[in-house]
Amino acid sequence: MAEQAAGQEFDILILGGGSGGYAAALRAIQLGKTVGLVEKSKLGGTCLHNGCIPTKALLHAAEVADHAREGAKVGVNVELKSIDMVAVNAYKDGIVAGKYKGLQGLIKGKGITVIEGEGKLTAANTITVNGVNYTGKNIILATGSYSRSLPGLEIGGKVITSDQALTMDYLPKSVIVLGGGVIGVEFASVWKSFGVDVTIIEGMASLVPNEDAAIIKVLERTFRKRGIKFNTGTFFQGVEQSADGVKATLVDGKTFEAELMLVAVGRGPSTAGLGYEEAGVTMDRGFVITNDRLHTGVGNIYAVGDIVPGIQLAHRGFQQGIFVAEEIAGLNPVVVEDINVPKVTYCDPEIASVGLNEKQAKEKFGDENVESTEYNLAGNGKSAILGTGGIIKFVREKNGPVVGVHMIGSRVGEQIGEAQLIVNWEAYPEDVASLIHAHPTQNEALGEAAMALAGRPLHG
Amino acid sequence: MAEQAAGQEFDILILGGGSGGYAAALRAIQLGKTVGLVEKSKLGGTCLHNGCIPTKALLHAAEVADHAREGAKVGVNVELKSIDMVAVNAYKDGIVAGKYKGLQGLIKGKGITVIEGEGKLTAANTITVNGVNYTGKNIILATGSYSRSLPGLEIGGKVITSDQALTMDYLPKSVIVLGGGVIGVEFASVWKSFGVDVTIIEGMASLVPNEDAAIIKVLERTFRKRGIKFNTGTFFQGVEQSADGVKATLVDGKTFEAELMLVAVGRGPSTAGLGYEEAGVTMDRGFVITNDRLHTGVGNIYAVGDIVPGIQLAHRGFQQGIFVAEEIAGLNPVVVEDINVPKVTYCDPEIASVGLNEKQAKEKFGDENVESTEYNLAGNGKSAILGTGGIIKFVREKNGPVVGVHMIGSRVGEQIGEAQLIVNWEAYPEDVASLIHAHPTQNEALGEAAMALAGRPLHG
Amino acid sequence: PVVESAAQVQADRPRSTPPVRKLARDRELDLTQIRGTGARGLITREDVLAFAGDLAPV
Ligand SMILES: Cc1cc2nc3c(=O)[nH]c(=O)nc-3n(C[C@H](O)[C@H](O)[C@H](O)COP(=O)(O)OP(=O)(O)OC[C@H]3O[C@@H](n4cnc5c(N)ncnc54)[C@H](O)[C@@H]3O)c2cc1C
Ligand SMILES: Cc1cc2nc3c(=O)[nH]c(=O)nc-3n(C[C@H](O)[C@H](O)[C@H](O)COP(=O)(O)OP(=O)(O)OC[C@H]3O[C@@H](n4cnc5c(N)ncnc54)[C@H](O)[C@@H]3O)c2cc1C
Repeated sequence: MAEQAAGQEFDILILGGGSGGYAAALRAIQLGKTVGLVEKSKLGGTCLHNGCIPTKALLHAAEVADHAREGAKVGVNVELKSIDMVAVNAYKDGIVAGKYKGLQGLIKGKGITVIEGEGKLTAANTITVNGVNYTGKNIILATGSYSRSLPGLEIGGKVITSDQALTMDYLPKSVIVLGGGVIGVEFASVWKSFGVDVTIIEGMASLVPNEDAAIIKVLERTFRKRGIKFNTGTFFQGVEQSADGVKATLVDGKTFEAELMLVAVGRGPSTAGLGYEEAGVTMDRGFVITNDRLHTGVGNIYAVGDIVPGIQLAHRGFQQGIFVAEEIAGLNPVVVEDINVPKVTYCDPEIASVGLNEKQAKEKFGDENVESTEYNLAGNGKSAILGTGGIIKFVREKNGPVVGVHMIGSRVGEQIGEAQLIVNWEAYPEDVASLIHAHPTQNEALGEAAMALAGRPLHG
Repeated sequence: MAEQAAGQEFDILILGGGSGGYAAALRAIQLGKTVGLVEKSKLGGTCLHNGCIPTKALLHAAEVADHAREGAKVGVNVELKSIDMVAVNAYKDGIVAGKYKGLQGLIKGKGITVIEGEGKLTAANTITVNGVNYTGKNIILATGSYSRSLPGLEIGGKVITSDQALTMDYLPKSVIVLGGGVIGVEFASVWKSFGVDVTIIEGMASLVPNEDAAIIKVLERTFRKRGIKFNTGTFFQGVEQSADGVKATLVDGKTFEAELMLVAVGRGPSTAGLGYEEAGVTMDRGFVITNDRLHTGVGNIYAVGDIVPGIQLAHRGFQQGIFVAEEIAGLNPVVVEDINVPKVTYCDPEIASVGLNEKQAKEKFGDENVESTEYNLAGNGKSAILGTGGIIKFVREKNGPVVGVHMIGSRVGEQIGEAQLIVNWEAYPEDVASLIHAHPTQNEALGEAAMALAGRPLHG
Repeated sequence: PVVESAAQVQADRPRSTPPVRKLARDRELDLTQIRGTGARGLITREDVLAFAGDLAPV
């Protein structure tokens, strides 16, 4: 092997400039460390360029379309003429470009050294980029994830992933969405709002199978009402492409036809060929295995974000990045367990949850030691005004704190802040019930749920 | 005076079935008390029939109109054809009717005795309704408020209050809104969204003068951008009506003309002629004076809601009603000070605040003992997607807890839940900063503000 | 920017979660007099209730 040119040395050298990597970089610089950040594509990673941000722009355009469609109901005479996907994309790309510019300015302004190019871990303290060896007293692996497919299912032509779906400049007549998880239901929701005929295929027993059973019920009922079709409980077998579109077959022989198929079966870790295993890092099906303080067990190598097994969310990446920077600086930060990370799914109706669902709580505390309450948004004035149904569900340990909050309904994603404080601070329903919430908000539904669980519902 | 027929006796007899009165009734029944509730008009009071609920329905229709107007920006080609006020009212009235039906069912189902008719306090334990004397071991006065006017300013014709504004079946070309407080800015916002030319006249130095200075600045700037005109700092002198409309004159001689004038200068207590003074209750400019536990000092008479000096909000009424029911039942409930009651103004942009503003905090703790931070929503992805600016401002006691949260921006009213827990639970910025918020939400702006105030901004 | 260490931050404020601090305040208890038995000396709800019980036996 040829000699490599010697590059800079840093206190912290980070491989990957997505949510996890750049948050680590920003926190490390604040703590007075020198930081090198290796990025082969664009700072901001999946979340900014192909994930959170562009999808939420589409979802807002979808909301505007739905408002137009339902305007007459509230006395606003509106005609929805068309969805102009070129303009939708221009709007979406404008949002991404604005955030990207801001992030670049921030990263550079703080004095973080950005090293452009594809990096590879070549020793426990070395990352090689374009033939140059950069060293770090500490290394953070943050190479993120990519859209997975199923064995034998090839992406291409009319079989696409979210990456292609985000750049499409036309609307198909019909789509099969393979996978009823977060990404699948979000795209299904957008397309339906844009007038596309949508069918979701999910092998598990229900859509969003990780959510609380009560939430799943409402989502499925509402999707049905919206005309979003779905087939759950039977696994996918294969797909054929023809000039007209795609034909998907399930293991039970059932078939579905559409113009396109979106594969949304999860995200795999981007770790292949990056030298992790060679450096002695423990891997499991491509994921990097760490201890609960995100250390890999090799040298001073840490890992954060989607390559660490657990829920793949941008803010979990932020949190892990900050955590590792503080850990390296000796601040001994507190571990936040995945279960207490807030989760939002931005389809309509939105889903938001934090903490244990009822089933998980019963497994942990025993059936007889768990209490829960469901407040129906039918009783909530602001939700009636918005025309949304849904529920707010609180789960508590009997005579103990609230251990989970689960919500569904238009816009309830924004309620996750209060829910998260309640669960993370181990508040009792009584603590929340004693504070009256503002009227008329959707937020007051949380107050009603807390009052009900504390044994004194106001409107119930 | 003729003998009065003797009616029932109750543990608790309540005069007025608005927010304060009915909340007291519901809580009292839960606590095993017998309850009589006297109402001369409709259960639910101002909030349900002429206040919170109908105005928020209008504001949602306004939002739908704004979305239509701005649809092209997000790629949704929409034509806003007209606002059909008859249909808007049908929608609004449908929401009110639904909530009203629910409330009536709830009140009756729980076994609360509703006494229909106008009541008068005729002894310390007696309310007389249609010639019948009802007695209560405890009495709660909850007769609410009405739209005030100014001395010499007569309501009628083209000079209206919110009561008439809520039943109008047409849109005026132009409106003068007298008063830039909560109700004034909400109607101004609705009318502007419906295409009406709006001018607000406010005698104080600014719109929403009770809010934090930073919030006021953003509101005024945004209203200006929306084309809502306003004249602040000069008092109103008088108004003339003609066939064409109204002409308002300020004390400096400036005049404004429009088709209509809405008088929104505050709400006065509905207490005249109800026998309160005769019973010995202390009154001040029509308000009922109580101690901090809402007792009037006479017999077992309490007062709740808008007749008690302080912020006139429905949920403060709820809270006071619940408080008094619990007080009577001997539960010794904790007093929630007005300052810690959450406040939301539902114009666009929305304003939400709880706790002390910066000026109040400095008066309380001294200038050098207060720290604050403003997080600009320009940095918040979801707000960019929604196309809203605004700020999230946290005020803390130096090295101490957060004592106030002040927010402005579309939809930020729903953030008040988290803000309220932070302020009421006296959380430190560090307590909040250690919990990462969900991305991409508007809610994460609260996390960023907390991180900044804790000395470690994530994106800043 | 001045960065406080976690230890400094924690020394500055009572060692408990916000709702527990509020509980203590509602009962007019001084947190600095309550011994924490939670993780890293955190004052728990039980600590507050036990302390309250000592002061005012039910
Ligand atoms: C469609 C979609 C919607 C989503 N919506 C949400 C949402 O609403 N909320 C949410 O919280 N999460 C959402 N996510 C998930 C979120 O995007 C991820 O959890 C997050 O991006 C993970 O951050 P990361 O830093 O681990 O990885 P990434 O963001 O994937 O970043 C990894 C970075 O490393 C770079 N890199 C990789 N290998 C190398 C190399 N060898 N050399 C140099 N650079 C390299 C990549 O170019 C990339 O920039 C969504 C994801 C998708 C796909
Ligand atoms: C346009 C407008 C918008 C508003 N928006 C909001 C908002 O968004 N959020 C918010 O929190 N607050 C809002 N408010 C304020 C809110 O409506 C009041 O704070 C709340 O209604 C006060 O409750 P209350 O029980 O004290 O009085 P009220 O709701 O006024 O109820 C009093 C009741 O007593 C009855 N009554 C009076 N005298 C007698 C008598 N002699 N005999 C029998 N019955 C009697 C009345 O008929 C009435 O039903 C708004 C008010 C207005 C006008």
